[in-house]
Amino acid sequence: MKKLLEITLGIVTSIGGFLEVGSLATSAQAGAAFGYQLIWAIVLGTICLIFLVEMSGRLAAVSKQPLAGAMRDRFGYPFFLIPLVAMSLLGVLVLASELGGLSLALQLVTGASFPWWAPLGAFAAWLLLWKGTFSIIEKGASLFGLITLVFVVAAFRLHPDWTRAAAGALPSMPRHEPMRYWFIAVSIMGASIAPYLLYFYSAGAVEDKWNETDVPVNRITATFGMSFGGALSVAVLVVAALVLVPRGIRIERFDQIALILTPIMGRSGFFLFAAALGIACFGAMLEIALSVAYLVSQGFGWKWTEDARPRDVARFSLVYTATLIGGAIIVIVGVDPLAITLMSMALTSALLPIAIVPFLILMNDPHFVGQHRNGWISNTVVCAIVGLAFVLAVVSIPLELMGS
Amino acid sequence: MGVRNINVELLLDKEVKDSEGRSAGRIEEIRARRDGEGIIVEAYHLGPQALLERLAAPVMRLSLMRVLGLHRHSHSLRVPWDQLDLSDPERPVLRCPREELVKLAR
Amino acid sequence: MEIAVVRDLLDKQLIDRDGEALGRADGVVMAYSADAPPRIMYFELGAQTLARRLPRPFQGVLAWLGHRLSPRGSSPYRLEVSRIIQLGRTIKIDIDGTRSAARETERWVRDHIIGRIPGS
Amino acid sequence: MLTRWRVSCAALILSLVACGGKSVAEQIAEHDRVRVSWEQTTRFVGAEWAGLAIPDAYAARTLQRASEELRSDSEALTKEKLPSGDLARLHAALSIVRARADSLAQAVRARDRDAVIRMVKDSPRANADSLLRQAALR
Repeated sequence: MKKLLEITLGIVTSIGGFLEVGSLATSAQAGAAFGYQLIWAIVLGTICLIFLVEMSGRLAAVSKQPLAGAMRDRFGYPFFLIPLVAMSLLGVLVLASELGGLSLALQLVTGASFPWWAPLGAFAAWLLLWKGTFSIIEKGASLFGLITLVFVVAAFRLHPDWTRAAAGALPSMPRHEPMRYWFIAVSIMGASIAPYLLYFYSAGAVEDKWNETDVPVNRITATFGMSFGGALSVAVLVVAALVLVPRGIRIERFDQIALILTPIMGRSGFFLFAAALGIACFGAMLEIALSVAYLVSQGFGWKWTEDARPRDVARFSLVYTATLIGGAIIVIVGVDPLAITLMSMALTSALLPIAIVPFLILMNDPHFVGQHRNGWISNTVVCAIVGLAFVLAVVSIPLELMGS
Repeated sequence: MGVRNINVELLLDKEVKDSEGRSAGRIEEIRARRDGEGIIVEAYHLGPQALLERLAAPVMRLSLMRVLGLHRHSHSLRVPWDQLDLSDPERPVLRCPREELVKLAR
Repeated sequence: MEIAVVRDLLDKQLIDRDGEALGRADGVVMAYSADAPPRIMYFELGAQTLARRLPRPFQGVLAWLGHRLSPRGSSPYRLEVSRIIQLGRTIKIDIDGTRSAARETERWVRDHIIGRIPGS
Repeated sequence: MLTRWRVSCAALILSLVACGGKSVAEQIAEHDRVRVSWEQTTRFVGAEWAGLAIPDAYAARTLQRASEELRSDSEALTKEKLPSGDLARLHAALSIVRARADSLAQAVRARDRDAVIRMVKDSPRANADSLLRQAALR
């Protein structure tokens, strides 16, 4: 009974925490531009994420080591520096796009176009990290995050043609605008396979003191939680397809996405969208700032935990503070939020091998995970999807930059 | 000759020449034994040579062997502590020809 | 007991006798002489030790950064391996970490930055 | 072996670059898509505002954004090498849509619901059927 509750809670947490500005914007854009045709990118990304999340939980449960610490242990400092630098910079960039989403949500709700939303949002996130504990942040963000289920409700109310949607789950060649098609596909995969989630998840497992008995529970919660989470992204794509395609509206700017729920739910749809966007982005900001702090602190062997007073983990607190400031500066400088979101998601895809290949080697090393090593299925699936995302990213990012 | 301190981490991936000036491999692990409170070095393990060197960037090369776990495979040589001359840590030299070393089986 | 220095000592998490983090084994120092087996003497921690492990072009930049950012300059801090209490996933050292120089940067950040922010 | 690898790399890059340059037809199609997208966005915003589904501030700002985007697209147009006939057609179409966006924005700011409803009714509707078919939704 207790196990069942634990599993349910784990799944609910993953669902509530799944959607963030990256998956929301990329799915909506895919739906508006290509109908159901890009559902396969969400499916592939989610499958890969299921394996990776399961792996990072298993690593933490078996070796009592979070991912970042294990990487430094296994590969040594010089090599560790590569994923450290790449993932920290990427973290700041992704955080900026979440902050952009949060600012937009605040602007939608209040009607005020206010340049100070970004620093205010960053400050609110910082305050929660400063005062909160790990479980408050994790549980709170995902509980409020359940509001994103509104997209599933909306998708069902539109009565989509599910057989056509299912056909979109199979990869196909673009019928028009090939460059845009592949670039959005790459961004979707980057948004789904968010590497920062892995540092967050494994550090959380260590904070919650998992052990080997948690391995089966972890497997179930990762599988179902991430699958349902992926279904949320699919719901966003379906709603965007059915609302925007018949009108010929493409998503050029963030503001346009705000309209996707109003034909279904009227005025409350507008505010539900804003609330879902704001909460999802805010939760993701907390997770990203913590992930960067975990990555750096564990890599350098500093004391780290979200459950102590900031002065007792001074350097850890310094890192998340700096990450939030960095993200806020990017938003204040005034880069277009949609552009930065798409670009940071595509960049994530391009940088995936740096984070994932060492992780895979770790998960095959009996010295770390003993008998809980990866099977050939997880190795093959993760390699194939990460490889595909990488190749598509390397090809499509330069083309997108040249084209725009 | 006196005692000098050597940073082990800087020996890693240094190329070792044998007594006849030929390359014998790169230092990739140091085997030691706990002896009371002290830790005493028994042997150095040399890994395979320069396979991927030209392909990878310098940072990559530093730890590529560790990353790929190549040192687990054959072609590794075991050098007893008294056969490696570290009087110049930048240029480690074997006191014997490389044929006299034992191949590590794995 | 067999020890693989790179696998079991280098880059490992060091903790004090209360289990609190001290840092990582950024370097390992051995005493070498021509006629006796070399002995592993110290763990080395610090920005300078880390900087030296990088390819040359990066070394200068990092050493400078470490020098500017670290309150003690960049001279490395050493912990004797004879004080190891426990060897494993982490390495436990028999010292009192609260006053150890290994945590000097942590204390500096606490006293000069984090501690000055209200609510810390 | 190595040369063959290089040749195929070069071929791949060449074909990518070739794909990267857009043909005239593609350029025109892209401008048409952008214009239609913003035209329909203004129509959508107008209709939803008239139906009380979205707040005034959001509606006004999005209409203004539409006008700005249309202007920047027509600026981009002047820098491109297109046949003069197409250029003139695209410019004319853009300025019509932009004028409509501006008057919609004005009506929204004036809270003139009747005017907005009238303008939405007068503005062309997207050909939903062909769009849906194109996106394989129907």
